[in-house]
Amino acid sequence: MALVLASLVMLALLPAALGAQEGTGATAAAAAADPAWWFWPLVLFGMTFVMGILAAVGGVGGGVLFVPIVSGFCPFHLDFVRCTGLLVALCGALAAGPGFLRMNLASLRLAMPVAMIASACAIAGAMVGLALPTNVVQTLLGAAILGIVALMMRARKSAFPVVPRADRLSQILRIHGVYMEASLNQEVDWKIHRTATGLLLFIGIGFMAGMFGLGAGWANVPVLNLVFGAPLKVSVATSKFLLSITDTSAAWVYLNEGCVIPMMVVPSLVGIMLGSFIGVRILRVAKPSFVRWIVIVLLLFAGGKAITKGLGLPFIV
Amino acid sequence: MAIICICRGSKSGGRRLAECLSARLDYPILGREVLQEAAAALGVPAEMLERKMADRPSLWGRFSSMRRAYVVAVQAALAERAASGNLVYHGLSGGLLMRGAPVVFCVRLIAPMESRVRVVREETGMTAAEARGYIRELDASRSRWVEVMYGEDIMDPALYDLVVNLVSLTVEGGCAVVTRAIQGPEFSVDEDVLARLEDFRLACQVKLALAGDVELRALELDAEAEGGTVVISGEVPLRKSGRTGDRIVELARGVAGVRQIRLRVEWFDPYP
Amino acid sequence: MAIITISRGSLSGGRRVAECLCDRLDCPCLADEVLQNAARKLEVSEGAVRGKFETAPGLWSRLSRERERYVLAVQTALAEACTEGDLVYHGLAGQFLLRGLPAVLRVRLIAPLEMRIGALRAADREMSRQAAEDFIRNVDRDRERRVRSMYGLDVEDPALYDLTVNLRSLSLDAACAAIAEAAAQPAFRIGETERARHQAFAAECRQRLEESLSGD
Amino acid sequence: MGEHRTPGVSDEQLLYARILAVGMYTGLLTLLVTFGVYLSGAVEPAVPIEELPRYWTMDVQTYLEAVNQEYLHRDHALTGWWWLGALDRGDFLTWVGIAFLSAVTPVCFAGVVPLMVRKRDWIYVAIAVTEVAILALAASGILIAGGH
Repeated sequence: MALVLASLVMLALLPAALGAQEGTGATAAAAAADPAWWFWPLVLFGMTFVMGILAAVGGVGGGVLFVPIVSGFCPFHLDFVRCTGLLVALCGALAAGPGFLRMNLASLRLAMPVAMIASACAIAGAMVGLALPTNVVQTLLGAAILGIVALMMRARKSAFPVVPRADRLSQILRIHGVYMEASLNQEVDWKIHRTATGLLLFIGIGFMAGMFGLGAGWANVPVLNLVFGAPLKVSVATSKFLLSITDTSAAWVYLNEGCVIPMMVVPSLVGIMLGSFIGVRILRVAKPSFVRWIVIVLLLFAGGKAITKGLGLPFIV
Repeated sequence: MAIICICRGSKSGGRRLAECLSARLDYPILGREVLQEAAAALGVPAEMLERKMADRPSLWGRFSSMRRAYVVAVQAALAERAASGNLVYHGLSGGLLMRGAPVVFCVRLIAPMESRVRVVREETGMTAAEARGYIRELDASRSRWVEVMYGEDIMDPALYDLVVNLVSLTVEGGCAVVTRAIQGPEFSVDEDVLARLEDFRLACQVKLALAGDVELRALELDAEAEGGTVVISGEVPLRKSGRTGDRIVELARGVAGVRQIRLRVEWFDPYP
Repeated sequence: MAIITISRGSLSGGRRVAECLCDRLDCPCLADEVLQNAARKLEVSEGAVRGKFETAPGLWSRLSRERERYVLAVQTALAEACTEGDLVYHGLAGQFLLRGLPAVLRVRLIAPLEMRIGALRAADREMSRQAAEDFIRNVDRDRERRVRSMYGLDVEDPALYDLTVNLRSLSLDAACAAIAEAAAQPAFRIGETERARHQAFAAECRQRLEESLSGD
Repeated sequence: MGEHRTPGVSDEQLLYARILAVGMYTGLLTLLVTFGVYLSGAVEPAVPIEELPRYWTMDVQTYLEAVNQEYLHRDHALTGWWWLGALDRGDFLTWVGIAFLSAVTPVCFAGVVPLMVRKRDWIYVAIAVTEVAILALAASGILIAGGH
């Protein structure tokens, strides 16, 4: 069983690795050596399949992996990659949303004010991102990715943050909730504080999500958990739900700009969904901590690649 | 009274030391039988478990969750036997398996290569070079095992309470030294120590129950107990169904002796 | 009964264990006295001898024979002390100076870093935790380097000792009792043959020291 | 679905979840079906599949210009909702699924507004309406970024 899965992962990695190599070969060498039209979509499918697995096992949103890796190692233009990344993150969020909402893990009341701010800023971010020269966006993307890695490595989470008193704003908005906690065999009541600070932070988060086409789970969860003080479970689920709103607004901007190439979008979507389907099963046999390290190394690599590509410097691959 | 864990290179006289201590202190002795008990708890053949515990872990073995299940099972079997507060254990990595438990005394036995080679030659009739290679191989795979599973260096003296070198001392001498070392009040077993040992046993049983579940096996959940209250920690994917937490609690509740369960887990989002 | 050498990291409680052993076994307890004797032989100060042991050798002294002579002086002083019979030596490098000698119980005492930091801060209340940790790490590193360059060995290697005792869960008293038990083993009894060997060793050391001193 | 109700979950949240689930599944299905049509070649695409590698390396402006000049021959390059006019082409047909998925969220918000009005939860009505407006603004295509 373990061996089968391992070889499956290897098989999926193979085209990605091949693709990364041929990608630089193809761009560096003459266009005469161009592979057939189906080559890159297939590579994309393989890469996203692996990303789906990593996302599921390592708990890192597919969007965060998708944009830096695909833009770094495939010939696709960053404009299309960002849009595809947004759509990938959007679909993942849409798919998880109903379950989280029904289980009352994602909170609509918490998400709505946050989403209003984040989605407005995501639109602005998307517009700025499309107006800026590509190499600037690519460099900024690299810097953002490295920042995300730093955040992931020192992330400190709090299962049940202590919120002594709900603040005025959250009381006016009546943001509080309750969910069933099996371990305590009781319902956990939660409330939030520092609402204004948190909402301000979402201006930046929304902007970055729109600009780079990244999902923003890496930023949503810490802010919801550590600033607002929502329980970790609620933060994780609400963050996912939030993505479905933020990414929708940014996606429309990209859509209206015509950044959609279906031959990129659909293989990516199908790849990542199949990957996460397999990934959830792999979770039964592989350790998340190990995968977390793979993801961090991958992101460091992709971040470095994005910076060097943006600045026109040489890089290993 | 104490739980004496003997860690030794193969053919260094670990068994003789264990037998001497067991006779002198009148403690029960436990060796490889612990593997059989663990295998029975997991429902796998004992030979397979023995192999998994001894082999050098492969690349896949490093991130395979099954290996951890084996370790947890051995730990649980050992904790079960240690609950009374006196035991001489001379199996694999006792000190590391019993880490966190009270009144554990870890002894490492080292012997000069020549004497180990002599023992192997007497037992098997190998040539000196063969025997030397055999011992090196065994030592290397054991040390690799400890490194992979616990991130520790098996040679590091800081892991042990006492390292006995058999270059001048005899096994009987080592036995006398260990016997004397555990006479102090720090190894006396009172109500409190028994309660902590019981908690340790309980936590191991909970870990075993969780490690046996297909859904939870890979999550490497950790458990600690205090007075029957078990705290479970680890990283857990937040599924749409929301059932993972319930499943953990349900399994942990099924362990006899558990009074209360607290989940102190880090949830993460497994969806792309 | 035996000659016991105790090697320890700084602040590992070695002195107290040594004193406890001397009380229990009723034998002399040596450390600085050996250095003083050696200094007298060389006609230098005790600090100069200690300095040669406590700093890693510089390039010059690696080449010169000066350090060798200092080591020889300390070895001679210790060997002479051994001819008197049972003793506990908890000074520098005992396990190396008496290498190959029979009836010598070589003990290494170790303690967890936290415990040593606590001991240091208890002695010097002004010291911050970080400063204490840095100090201990520095001393350890120096010692490790020195032993490696002088003897080519790892000071932590348990194969160099008969017993390595960790004070993380053993009390000082228990450690002392266990070491005394080991010293009582027949392998460490000083009989006639052992005494003769000790005397021969001392004589040999003395002779080499004299050669070295007159060599200049 | 409704057989077991989690405690504390509000009506509007349940309604939102229900609309979301239906929308998401329909959207995904539409996307896959239209993509299948595109791949099968049943509907002639605007850009021949074999030619795609030439285009996806361009930035979006250049790409749209090129596609317009070489295949579509319209007055303007295709931005905003103008792709609706090119639904007879296989590749643009696929946009229907993508647009559907992107439209699920505003529909969900619009769907829960009446429930909130009934509860007189005016602040959240305002937020929901604003959210729909923001998303509609984004979708309208009024906001089009300047050129590179």
